[in-house]
Amino acid sequence: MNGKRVLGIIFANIHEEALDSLTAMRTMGSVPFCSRFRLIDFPLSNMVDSGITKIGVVTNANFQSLMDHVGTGKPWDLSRKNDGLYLLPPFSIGSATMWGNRIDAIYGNMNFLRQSNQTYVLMSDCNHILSTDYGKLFDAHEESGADITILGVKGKMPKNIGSVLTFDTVDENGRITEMSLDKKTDEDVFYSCNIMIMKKYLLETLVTTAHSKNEISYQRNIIMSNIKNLKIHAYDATDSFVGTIDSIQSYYDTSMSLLEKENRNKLFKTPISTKERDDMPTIYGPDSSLKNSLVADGCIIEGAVENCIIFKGVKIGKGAVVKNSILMQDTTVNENSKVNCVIADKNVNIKDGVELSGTKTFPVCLTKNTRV
Amino acid sequence: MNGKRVLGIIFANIHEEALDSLTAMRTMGSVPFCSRFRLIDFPLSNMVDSGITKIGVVTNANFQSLMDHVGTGKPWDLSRKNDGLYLLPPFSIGSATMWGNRIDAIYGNMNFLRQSNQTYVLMSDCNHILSTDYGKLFDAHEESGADITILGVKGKMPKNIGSVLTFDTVDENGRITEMSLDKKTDEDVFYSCNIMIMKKYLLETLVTTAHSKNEISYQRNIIMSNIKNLKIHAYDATDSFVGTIDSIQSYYDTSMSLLEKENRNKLFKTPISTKERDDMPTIYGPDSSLKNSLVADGCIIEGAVENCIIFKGVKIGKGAVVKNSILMQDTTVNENSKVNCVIADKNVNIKDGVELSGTKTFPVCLTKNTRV
Amino acid sequence: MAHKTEVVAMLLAGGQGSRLGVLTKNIAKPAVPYGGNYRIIDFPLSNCVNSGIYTVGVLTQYQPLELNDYLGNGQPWDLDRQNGGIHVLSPYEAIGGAEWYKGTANAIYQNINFIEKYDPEYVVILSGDHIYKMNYAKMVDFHKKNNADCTIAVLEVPWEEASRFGILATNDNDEIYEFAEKPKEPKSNKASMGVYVFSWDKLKKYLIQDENTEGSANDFGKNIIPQMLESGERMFAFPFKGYWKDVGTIDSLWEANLDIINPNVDLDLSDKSWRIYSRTTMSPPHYIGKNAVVENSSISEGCEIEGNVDYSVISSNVVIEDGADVKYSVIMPGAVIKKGAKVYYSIIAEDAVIEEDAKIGEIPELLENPENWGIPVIGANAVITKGKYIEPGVMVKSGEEV
Amino acid sequence: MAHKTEVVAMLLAGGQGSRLGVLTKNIAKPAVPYGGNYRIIDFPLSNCVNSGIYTVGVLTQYQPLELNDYLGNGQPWDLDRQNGGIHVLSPYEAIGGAEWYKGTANAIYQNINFIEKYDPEYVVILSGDHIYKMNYAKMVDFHKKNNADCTIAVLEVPWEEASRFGILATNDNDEIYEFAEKPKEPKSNKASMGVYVFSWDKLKKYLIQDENTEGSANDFGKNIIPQMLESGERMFAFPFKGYWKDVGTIDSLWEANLDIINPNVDLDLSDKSWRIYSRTTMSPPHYIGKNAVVENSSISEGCEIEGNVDYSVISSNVVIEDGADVKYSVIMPGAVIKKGAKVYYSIIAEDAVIEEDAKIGEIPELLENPENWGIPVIGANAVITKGKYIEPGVMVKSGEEV
Repeated sequence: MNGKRVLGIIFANIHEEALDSLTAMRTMGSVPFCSRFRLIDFPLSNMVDSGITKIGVVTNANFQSLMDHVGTGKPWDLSRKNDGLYLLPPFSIGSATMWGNRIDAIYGNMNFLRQSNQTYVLMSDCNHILSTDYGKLFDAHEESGADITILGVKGKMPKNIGSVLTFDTVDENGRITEMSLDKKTDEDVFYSCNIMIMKKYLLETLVTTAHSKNEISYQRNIIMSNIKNLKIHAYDATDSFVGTIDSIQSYYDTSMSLLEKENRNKLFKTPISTKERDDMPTIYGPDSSLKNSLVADGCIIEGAVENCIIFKGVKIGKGAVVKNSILMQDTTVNENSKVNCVIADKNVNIKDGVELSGTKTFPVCLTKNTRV
Repeated sequence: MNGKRVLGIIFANIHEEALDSLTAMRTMGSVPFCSRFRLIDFPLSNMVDSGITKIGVVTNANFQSLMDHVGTGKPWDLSRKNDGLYLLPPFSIGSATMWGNRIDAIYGNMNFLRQSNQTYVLMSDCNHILSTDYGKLFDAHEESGADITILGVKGKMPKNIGSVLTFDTVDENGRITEMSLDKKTDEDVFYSCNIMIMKKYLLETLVTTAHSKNEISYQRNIIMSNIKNLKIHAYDATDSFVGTIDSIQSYYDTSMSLLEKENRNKLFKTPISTKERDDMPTIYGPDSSLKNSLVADGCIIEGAVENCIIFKGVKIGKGAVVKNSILMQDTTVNENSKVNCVIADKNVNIKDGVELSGTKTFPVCLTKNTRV
Repeated sequence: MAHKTEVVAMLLAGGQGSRLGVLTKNIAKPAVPYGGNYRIIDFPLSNCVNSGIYTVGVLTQYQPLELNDYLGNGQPWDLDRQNGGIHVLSPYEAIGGAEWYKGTANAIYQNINFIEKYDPEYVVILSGDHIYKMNYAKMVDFHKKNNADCTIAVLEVPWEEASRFGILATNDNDEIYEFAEKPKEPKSNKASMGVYVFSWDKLKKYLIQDENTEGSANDFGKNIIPQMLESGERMFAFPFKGYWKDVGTIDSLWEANLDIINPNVDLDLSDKSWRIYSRTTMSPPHYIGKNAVVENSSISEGCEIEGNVDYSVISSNVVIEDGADVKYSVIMPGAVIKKGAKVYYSIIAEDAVIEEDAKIGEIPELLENPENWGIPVIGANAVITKGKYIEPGVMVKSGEEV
Repeated sequence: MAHKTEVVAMLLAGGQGSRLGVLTKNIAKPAVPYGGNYRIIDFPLSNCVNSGIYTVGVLTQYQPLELNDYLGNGQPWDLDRQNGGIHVLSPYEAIGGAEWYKGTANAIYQNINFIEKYDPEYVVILSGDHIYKMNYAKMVDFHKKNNADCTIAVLEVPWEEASRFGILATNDNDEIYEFAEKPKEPKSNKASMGVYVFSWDKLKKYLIQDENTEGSANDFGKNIIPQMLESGERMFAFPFKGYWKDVGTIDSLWEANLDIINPNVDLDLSDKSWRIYSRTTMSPPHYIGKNAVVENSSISEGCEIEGNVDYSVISSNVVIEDGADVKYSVIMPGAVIKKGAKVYYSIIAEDAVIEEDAKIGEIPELLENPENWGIPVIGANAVITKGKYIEPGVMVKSGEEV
């Protein structure tokens, strides 16, 4: 199936509550990730790579940073005369207010759906970091004759997010015959990443019906209740890199997992595009020492760094020692300070000689612009 | 003064209430005008022509059509990596809610102001259609050493708009020494078009102060009350074409005034850019008859048209007679209907043989998608 | 930058178009205005974009300035891209000297590196002198389905005209077994439209082979296609139906222009699902004055019409003054027809000025000797002085004052 | 499209740069990688944009493919514009034949039409082989203030080196009264940087005059400037202070690269008010492994570093394996240095592969005969086989396997 026939919808705000201070002033989609990206870069790049040319980004409040980041859409080649990138905030049309839930949000953007001339719609949230060839998903959907195909992976049940579907029984054709919502289990499950494809008219119909009945749960009222009426298939993406961000802890763990080469190779198999900021290369000073770390451009490293994720423009002074930490854009760690198991948001300043330490299971979070 | 040093701010929503059904589902800035433009095209084009490279468009609700129209900013060459066009809707940052008044709106976008590296700020509404060389305004502002320079024109007092300033006394240097708000007079006055330039830090200071005092009238609390403290100068733009849209009636009259060649020559002295839609040329059929009318591309005219403003994609059937009317995009007047003094919004359909007639002082308005 | 791209289009825009005389004195043929709002190249470019082909190389070596300027960054055609987009390819100097494009095949040969950057499966070869709407994606699908090495778009022409075209003889499954350039006794009425799809690996092989063949004209029609046929490659004819017109001569350009206002011609430019894009001039709407009489014509934005216009195509920003009379003519952008001037069965190029009471051309029926009939062409920026008569068939050079 | 534009910049990117040897075998000099994240042309282009000059013509006739591809639609430099923007200008064929660019002045002469479209007051002439940050807007202001016809940017060089440059003698108010190309006895130490501002009407006059002068080399330095001086035009020297380096030789290119990590050199690439833009490769962050030792070096995104790096510039997507040792070297994008390989005082071009235990270059102090010292250069895509030693000063051609 040609990606041109598929409309992409990205929900930029879903599950923000799970990330606490990281989403206090930004959408889930604009959370910084892996030294130089933001979470929305992954669904955007995957969609564009599969040939999708029109993408709507549904957002509620706090979308300034998202708007700044996706801008005109140029980094993803989505700055187009026809199709391209559409930001879909609330209050943009008379009937649209803040979206209360996913059904609301889709219903409020029904005009956008109707005015798009694609046949299919692919929906994705931003909290599953994965790099997968959606083209294969499209082909699987077309070949199976499914009404809806949902991408899932096998692994531990994500925590801290509401409304996680698990595919409990899948028949030999890939059709899901039994599913559960928010299953309590510590065993491996086959769970939904909330990335799904269906015909656009089907989504329009399902959402219009659910809205008219004042139903509020997309998962329960649209997916689960139609398990008999519709052929809902599972697409297994377990062989892709999948990181599910469902808490500060899983944000930290997923970030750190990219220090493994194998994970990087999977996630960056195809290039992930992002907004560039034209930094110079990172400069390492005479006494710097770097071990097992990922570093973006524009840093000046004069201290010691181990097991860290370092974003653009970070400065680490002489004698400073930073371990097991995530330092976001333009954060400065001044001379002789000691930092361990810390997540520092943008533009944090850790003063000379300060010592800060969390643990790997309880990283200390510093909010944007904090001076410590 | 180089336009690069000036930040542009356009208020897209101001005075919408005056336009009634034309702004029911769109901002003032996206009201269609003169066959192929929208009101915001004029301030945008004037700003870009004067060398301004960064423009913020402040908007409240109903900004979907505005977003569709200005899109990536490409038609105005504002799709840039640095600077360019920024849409500033409410709810985009944590502290921003719906803007209650102009002071609110500026205060809510204080970050945008602060993060811009321009020295000056030029503010404009969308309801004054004019084509003027802002470069001259910048030069006048710089040479006079004024704190604020406000562009005004001489003519009849606009009606139906709140908060119109008049410059009652202007000294020999151009400094305004007396002004009034909403003066009741039928005589010619020198009134403000609400286009003004000042240093950016001055605007920041004035608005922050007014906001902290819970003041709500930009005109009264920021301009009038500072007439002694600040050098507020008037810049006379009477020689430009100026059309003030303060009611359906003035929308109609201003539109019709462009049937005069002299007015068109003034207004289109420099090219006004707009979003293109790639229509074919307008085709005139064998029995068509056109008199004294402005017509955009993409129409098919087979009837008789006189004293009309015809937008893109309008169809006028055989035997139809349309006079003194404004027909917006994709409106169809079917065979043998008679239309006089009508303003038809987008995609109106007037059926075979229907007769519709207003008067020049009371044009009949048909809302978008009406079937008559 | 250069991602893998399934289909790359190469548009041969190089021809000087000498049969268009004064119209191509200063501009490349594909940049010649057409149909009021367009230039010829808008058609293949819009076809590409509407077919989902977003990587287009435009090959030109002749007068590229205006063409470059018109194409700009490709934005009007939605071809301002980070990946792919539009690229004007002029000849360049390599170590060991430089070469101008020798023939159509050589032009592609010299740009093999450009094509290879995109690692395409298929290359579509187009020319810049036809007016038609065609879905190249369907042709590529046809090519794939047939597992073809080369597919040539063909149009059925009247048998009596077949000997003017490159004629393809095919068997029942559309496979080509013979190609004849302007055959005296055509074996079929399927004429090549000059639109080719090649599997890139095959085309590359034949381009290199042809380049190394002494005495080859390095031309698709004369060399590549016959050579591929001879070697037994899988070659298919893709049948096209619909409007298609070569605009390589003054007469055909004039005729093709008037076709846009001819209700009997199957060329729908208002089809929203297949828009023809063009760079517009940011003009105000056109104005039709109080005494104007406009019938059976097309008028573009920016015009000021006070005179009479009948069965004509009036491009953007044209001025037709009071009492001027324009019939069966093509007026290109920015031309001015002054008071009382008459323009009949003519082409007036960009920014030309016809002064008061001048007369260009004649209505054929009124000619004493109909043998002398022909479309007069007034070149760009030319000025026809007051009262002057330009006879049918005469060409006035660009910039001349007559 | 072409609005009136006060200043148009013309960048002379045409030189084959033969002194850069294998590095410019397949790419034009301005497209040679520099400083980890950049190519040489990023400097004049970023200077233009930061100076508010948004209309730039890039003149090239030599190997433009990679340069074209790198520049693309100009987006990385914010030069993807509807008006102005970046335009690569290759020679083209006009009626009466075509001509390659003969000299720097002829290259501009052939593009007079391009410049005229913008109706500029001033034209800035730049070259594509210097690394420097300069505000051309200030130079244009200086030009205006002096009511000059031509302004030449000058740098004070050490007196003992002055005879290697074009030297300008000026009076107290910076007016030039003499220009001498590589004078034996320099009258001043003000060296021309090859950056000119001309009032366009004057430049145009001299370009046309020079074109009609039999035997002229059609060169700015040799013909246009001396001729203007002789005719008594107002010519001024604009003093420049700061980092400026010609990168026209292997040694100077190597040196200029290492300057970015030299704290004693006045070249600040982190200045946010004067960013140097470049087209990036969309790579992940770079990774520094558990056993890597990285000191005094710059490393770009996409690298995987497991070995030792000292005093080197490592461009994007370079792989340096475990136990490899890189010192005082410039590694261009995509190169691979395998296990145990040693790279000393070298330039390794794009995508070259240094196999295990190979050794490139030598530390000067360890050389038996220091006379033999020189920077070895490994061309793009070349492969140095396992255990092979490439001596100092040796050049390995692009694509070769040695």
